[in-house]
Amino acid sequence: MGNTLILLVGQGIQMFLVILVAPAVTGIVRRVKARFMRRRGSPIAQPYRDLLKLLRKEAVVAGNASWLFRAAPYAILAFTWVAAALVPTFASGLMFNWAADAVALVALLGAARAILALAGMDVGTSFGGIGASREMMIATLAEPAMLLVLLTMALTAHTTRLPEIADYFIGAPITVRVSLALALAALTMVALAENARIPVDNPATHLELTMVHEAMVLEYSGRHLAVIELAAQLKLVLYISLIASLFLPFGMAPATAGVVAWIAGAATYLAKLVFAAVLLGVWEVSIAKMRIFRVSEFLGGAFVFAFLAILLAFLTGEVTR
Amino acid sequence: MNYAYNVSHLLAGLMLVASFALLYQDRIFAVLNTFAAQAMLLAMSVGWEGWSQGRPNLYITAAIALILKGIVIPVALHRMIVRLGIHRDVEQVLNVGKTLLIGLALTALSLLLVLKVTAAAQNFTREGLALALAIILLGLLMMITRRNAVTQIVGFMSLENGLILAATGARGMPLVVEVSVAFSVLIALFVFAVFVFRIRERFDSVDIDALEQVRGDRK
Amino acid sequence: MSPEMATPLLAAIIGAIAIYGLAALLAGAIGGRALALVYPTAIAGAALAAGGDLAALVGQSDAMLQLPMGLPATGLHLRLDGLSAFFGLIVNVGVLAAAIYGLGLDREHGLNPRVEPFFALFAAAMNLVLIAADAFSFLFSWELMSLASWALVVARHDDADNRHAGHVYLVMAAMGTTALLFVFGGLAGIAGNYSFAAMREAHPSVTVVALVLTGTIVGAGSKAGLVPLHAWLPLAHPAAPSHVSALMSGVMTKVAIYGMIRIVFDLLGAPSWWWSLPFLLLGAASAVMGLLYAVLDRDLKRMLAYSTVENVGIISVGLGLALAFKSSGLDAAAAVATSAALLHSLNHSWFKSLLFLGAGAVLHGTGRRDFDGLGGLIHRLPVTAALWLVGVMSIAALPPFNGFVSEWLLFQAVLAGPQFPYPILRFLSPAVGAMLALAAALAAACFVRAYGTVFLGRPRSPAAAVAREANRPQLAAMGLLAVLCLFGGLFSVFTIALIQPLLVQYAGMPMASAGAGPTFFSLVAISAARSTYDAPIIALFLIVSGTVTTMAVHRLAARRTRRSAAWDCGFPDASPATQYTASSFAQPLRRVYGTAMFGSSERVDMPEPGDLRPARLDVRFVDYVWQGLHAAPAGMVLSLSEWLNRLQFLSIRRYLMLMFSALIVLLLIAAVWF
Amino acid sequence: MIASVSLVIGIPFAAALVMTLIPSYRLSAFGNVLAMGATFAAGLSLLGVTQEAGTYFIIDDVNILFVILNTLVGFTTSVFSASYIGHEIETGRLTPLFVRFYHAMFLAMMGAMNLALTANNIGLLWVGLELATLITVVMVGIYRTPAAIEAAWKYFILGSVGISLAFFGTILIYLAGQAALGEGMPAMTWSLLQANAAKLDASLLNLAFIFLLIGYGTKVGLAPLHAWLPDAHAEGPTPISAVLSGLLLNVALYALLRFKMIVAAHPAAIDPGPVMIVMGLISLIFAAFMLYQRRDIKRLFAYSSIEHMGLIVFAFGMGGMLANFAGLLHMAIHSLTKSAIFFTVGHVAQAKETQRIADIRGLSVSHPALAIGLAAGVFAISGLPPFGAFMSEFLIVTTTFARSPWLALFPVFGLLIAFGAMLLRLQDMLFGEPVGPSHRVKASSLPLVLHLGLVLIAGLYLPPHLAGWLERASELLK
Repeated sequence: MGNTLILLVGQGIQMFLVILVAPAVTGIVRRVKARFMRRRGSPIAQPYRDLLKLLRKEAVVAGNASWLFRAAPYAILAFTWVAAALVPTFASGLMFNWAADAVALVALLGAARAILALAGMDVGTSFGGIGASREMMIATLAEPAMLLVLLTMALTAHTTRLPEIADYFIGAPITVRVSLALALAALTMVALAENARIPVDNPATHLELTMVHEAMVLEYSGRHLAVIELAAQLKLVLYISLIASLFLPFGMAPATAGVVAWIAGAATYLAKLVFAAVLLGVWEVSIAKMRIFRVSEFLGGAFVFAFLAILLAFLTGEVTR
Repeated sequence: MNYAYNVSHLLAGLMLVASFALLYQDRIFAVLNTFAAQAMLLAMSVGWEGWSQGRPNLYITAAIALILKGIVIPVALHRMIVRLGIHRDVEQVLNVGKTLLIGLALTALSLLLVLKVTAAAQNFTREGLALALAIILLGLLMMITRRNAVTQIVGFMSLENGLILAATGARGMPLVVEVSVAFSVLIALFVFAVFVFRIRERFDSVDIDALEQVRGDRK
Repeated sequence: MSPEMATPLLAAIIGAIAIYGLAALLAGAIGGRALALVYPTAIAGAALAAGGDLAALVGQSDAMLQLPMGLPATGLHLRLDGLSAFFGLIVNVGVLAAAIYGLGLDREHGLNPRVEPFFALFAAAMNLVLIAADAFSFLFSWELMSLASWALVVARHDDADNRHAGHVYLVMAAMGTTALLFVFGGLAGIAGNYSFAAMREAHPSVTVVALVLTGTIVGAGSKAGLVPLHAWLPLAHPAAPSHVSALMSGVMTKVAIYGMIRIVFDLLGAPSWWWSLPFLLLGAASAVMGLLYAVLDRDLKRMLAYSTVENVGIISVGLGLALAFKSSGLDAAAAVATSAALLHSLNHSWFKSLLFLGAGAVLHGTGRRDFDGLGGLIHRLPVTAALWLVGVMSIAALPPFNGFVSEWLLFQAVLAGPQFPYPILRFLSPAVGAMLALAAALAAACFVRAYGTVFLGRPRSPAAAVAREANRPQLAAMGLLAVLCLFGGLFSVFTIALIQPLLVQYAGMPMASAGAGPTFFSLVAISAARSTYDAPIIALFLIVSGTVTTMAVHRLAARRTRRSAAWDCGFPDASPATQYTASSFAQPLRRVYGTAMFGSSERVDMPEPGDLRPARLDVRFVDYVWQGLHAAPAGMVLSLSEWLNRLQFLSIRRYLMLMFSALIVLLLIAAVWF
Repeated sequence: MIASVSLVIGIPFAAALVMTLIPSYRLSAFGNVLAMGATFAAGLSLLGVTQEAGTYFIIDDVNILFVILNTLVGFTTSVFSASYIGHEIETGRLTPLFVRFYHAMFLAMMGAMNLALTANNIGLLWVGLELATLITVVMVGIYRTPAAIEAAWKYFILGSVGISLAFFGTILIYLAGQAALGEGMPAMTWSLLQANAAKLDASLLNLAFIFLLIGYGTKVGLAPLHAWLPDAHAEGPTPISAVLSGLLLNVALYALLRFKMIVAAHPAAIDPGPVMIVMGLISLIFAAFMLYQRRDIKRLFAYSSIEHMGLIVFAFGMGGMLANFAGLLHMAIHSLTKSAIFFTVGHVAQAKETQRIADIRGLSVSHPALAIGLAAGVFAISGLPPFGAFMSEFLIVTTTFARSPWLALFPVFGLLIAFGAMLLRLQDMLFGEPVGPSHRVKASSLPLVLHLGLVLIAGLYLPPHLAGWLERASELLK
């Protein structure tokens, strides 16, 4: 019973941790990018301020928007948040980590994306449609790639449960496996695409011909936009956590290890987040955005990597029990 | 006994020759004459069989052959040709040479077949059956290599001659007379139909348009 | 396990069939007002049969009955075992929903003597297929099912497209039936043991097994809609009235799946690994191809039919994996794969029926089913829109709805693939997994597109702008299915519990039972340490986080909301024509996938400046399957028949020549041979 | 036995004579129905007689089936014909004088067929069959339109050649029998020939079978000997089409089967099976393709008869219990169904004043009952449940597949091609907007309902009595 309580508390902490740090991560990325462009950039806390500002503004809703348009932000945030809460972050094996495994994680993100795309189409503008259409096209390549990557990891660890996969890799001898390297490459590419980062999308522009994510949320304002922005930031955290827990699982505390271990785990986790955010910033300033129809080639590459990874995992037999 | 066989062979052989002659003719009246000759040969053959097998009722068949096919029908057809103005030439699909060659091949085939199959035949000689079969096949050949109705009737009758020859040659076969009568009725119907319905060249007319109207399922 | 003789449950099913049959007979014979009795009677029959099936599943009853009918030497064998009962449940729940919907149709559009009698007949035939336990009665009812549904497909006969659909459908159905004739011919052997019981005892040779498998794939596969035998499905399913489309797509394809399972898992004996190959390959191909067709299609109902092809592909992959695992001795994995196939059959029957009924509501409300004439219906048909959303979430395999459960199970099964002793299977299973993943993502795209164009945005036609909401029975039917979708998504442990006896019988062992995981409702694949999925917890999480956010935002934020014109980057256009259409939505997908799969090409006709003619963009597709397997053979048959038809117009002389030639040929043969 | 047999043969012939004397068509039509009813009763009475083989006549399990079927369909056709011909007189297509001969000939034809079916003497068999053929020739030409005369003429010529070849085959059989059984009647008695088949000369039997196959095969309508059949069906009065397809083809097939039994009983003679299989398949597949180009509704169903005769011959060619059973069953079902179809077609043609398929549209709108009848007929003949042909086709295909899988592909191919064509034409006629004239149907639909009802019952339930009887017959045919 005591354990259950601890796990429950840990789960609660994680839920609020991820949502609290999410704007900061985005802030760091922006800051890093600005510095590299020799601008001062906004403070790291700027995303929090933006959110609060949006929350305080009135929401303008297009005339023919339906209930779906207004409910969507909350649903998107809910799906993303639940997904983020289930990825191991500072500790593995928390209360509800088992509720959704790798496959379910992909599906939860898929649900959030589908609702976002629907919301984009609700008002009936051409831009909303552009965004939804491109988002779904990207997803048709990114989602299978991600699923295959997760399945590769699951095969290696003999389980699809993310905490157990993380535990496995913590305990496993550090080696470089071709299949895992391919998986990492594929997952990174997917993460870039899913979070609307360069080279697939540019979160900083509203250039009609290229935008994807921004086109979908074009009609949102006020508190709705705030929630959506938060969801997007949360998603970035989620992906970073996922990559970290799969490929850099060190430092993660076992769920029942106690408060000290938790704090240590949390510190490691935050460090990983900062590292990833910086890396992302660097990456984004050093590369140009692609044309939208090159994206399919980019993600096709991710898919191929992921497929090769799982194929190797299947064929080498190293995973056979 | 040998003597009886030899006579029937001779007659059957002559009938076969007549069949070839039918194929050879290119004038319609000559065809009729040749056919009449074949029918008379048949009558003689049937009569001979009736005598040698001791079956007097075969004489009826012989008489039918002689009177109906030897005289009445050739004459009727002759008059019909004159009356209806049918072409006096025999319209041929294949030329005579080729027809005769095919006829020879058919004869060879029937000889080969019958000689092969009736090794155990006692009463009716194998040659007789072979000749009858050859006459039948030649009759059919005539039907398909000649265009107009009259020559086709003649072809059919020649075929039927072969049948009667075979039937009467089969020793003691019941119903032969009845069948020969039935065939005669059939032939009469043939002639009657041609006459009444003016089916001149409906077998294979040169006049395509006339046919287009009636031949089914074009519409 | 030998079956008992007739039990009340079997009697209930037979009674329900009798009710359906009687309704069909009365409606057909009397017509007029008697037609109004069909749907109420069918509801009663469906409730009775569904109850009987459920009771048989729960009570694990196995009953049989033999009647001196049908094939004289064999007799009529009827048997209600677990498999029949499970699929019976699928059928009768589908019929129930469709009949409730039909009540609404009657109320709205009046009675239709071309629909009602055949509806009941269709229901009777499907039930009969499931309880038939000899080859003759199986195929008899199978073909009757085709015939009844054909009548429904051509119910709106004044449309030439429907007639064409009916023709293609019934000819394909006949082809399928003959393939099944081969199957049963092979199984029955020379002695002609046509009862299933006798077939189970027989041990056919490898050649016969291969032929039987081929026949099953062609026969049942074409009925189910496996690529490349699917071509009739997108023609026929949309042509029927919508509640019948729901039955055909949601339910009849499951009867075909039942046929596959019955023949391959039950009658054919212990599997060899290579049996799985056709199921895996064709299943994966169907999953991807079906969706690519669907995502590019411009007709709502046809899109749904194509998506059925995909789902049948998924089920087939499940069956293939089950065969592969079973033959490799991996019973636990086989149980997961089998349950994936069975549950997906169940789930698909629910959400596809829901979607088709919703499409029917759209069609009746607007008179249109082309994407280019719809839009904004969420305002005019709010309830339908909400229910359809449930269907969309389910079919796109999004948690916590039911489509995801079976998808999840299937991926778990794929993950057991490395244990295969056969290299080909080890290679195939990740490939199949990749195809499934691609299909899942495409499904989401496809249904976002559909929902977005039909229900969201602004109306694209006047008819859509004044559409009417469906009436109460229709909404009730959709509501029932939507509730089932949610139920199946949240409480899959119960549906799993239902099929446990089937898993024991066909996979060799059951799934982990309810309570084996962290909570009672946790779904466990193979072992709790390996994979778990807990839909109720996730749903709870979603509700909690959604509520917390909403409350927080509403507490903290400004609550003012203003309605205004759309922003659209500052260029809002009043014309609904400027919206993204279904075709434009599909354009990126078409560019990515279409060129390879359909040889799609674009032709732009851009007038010179000053030229007043409008610019045009033409997109062309080539349906290779249709070209290769339908258009080309049909063309060959026609040209051959035209060529042979000259024989009708020969002269008598030439006919005699034919006869003569036949004689001479036979004589020559005799001369040479004997 | 003799009493029943002579009734079966005698009643129609006697009635035929009476008919020539009755001027009123109503009365003669009634008399026709009455006589055919009596014949049917006499046919049924054969069930009670002891099965035996006399000098001239024979009754065994095989031909009882044929006789009862023959008299039944003859009876129902006479009922149909009564109302149909009435309509033809009203529209002036037939004159009362011709009708008088029509009824007489109808009865005579039935008598001739019964004669062929009950004959134990192969000469008598030949006589009966040929007599029936010649009578139908005249009946085909009864409308005296150029097309009808053309059809009758074609039928006449091809039929006559067929007659001749069959007779030559009969002579050969006699020759074979004569060597073993002595001269005269015994050598022409089927039961004796069959019992002593092993003593006959094998090669002579082979040769005879070839001629009989071509000769009687012409009557069965096997391709490429079929040419007379479509036109004869299309141009004659519809009751005659029904009888041609439903009965005459069967009788010819029956003759073929009798000879097949003799040949098959000789171990050294050729196996008639493969020859029949090939001929059957050629007919089946050829007719299937021909269906696509048909524009005349009666010709369409005539080709379908060729197709089904091909299938039946194929089944008997396969041989064995199951295939023979299926062949017999299919033959009976085909008779009932095809005559029912021709009844419907007669109604349709009278309702729409045309036989052109292109002019028959939207029947399901204008004449729902006819549409149902036509659809039921087409589905029944295509072997769809719940009709009886499904059972026979089920058995044929499954047993063929079980014995030689690759061979089974051919009949199935033919059947599918044919089904595609039939369905296409059916849909054309049933659906769409009705065009052209549209009269009410006056002819009696009772025969149609009766036939389809029987076919339906056969599909669901074959009484054990009937099944046992079919089994014994197929045992005999083995």
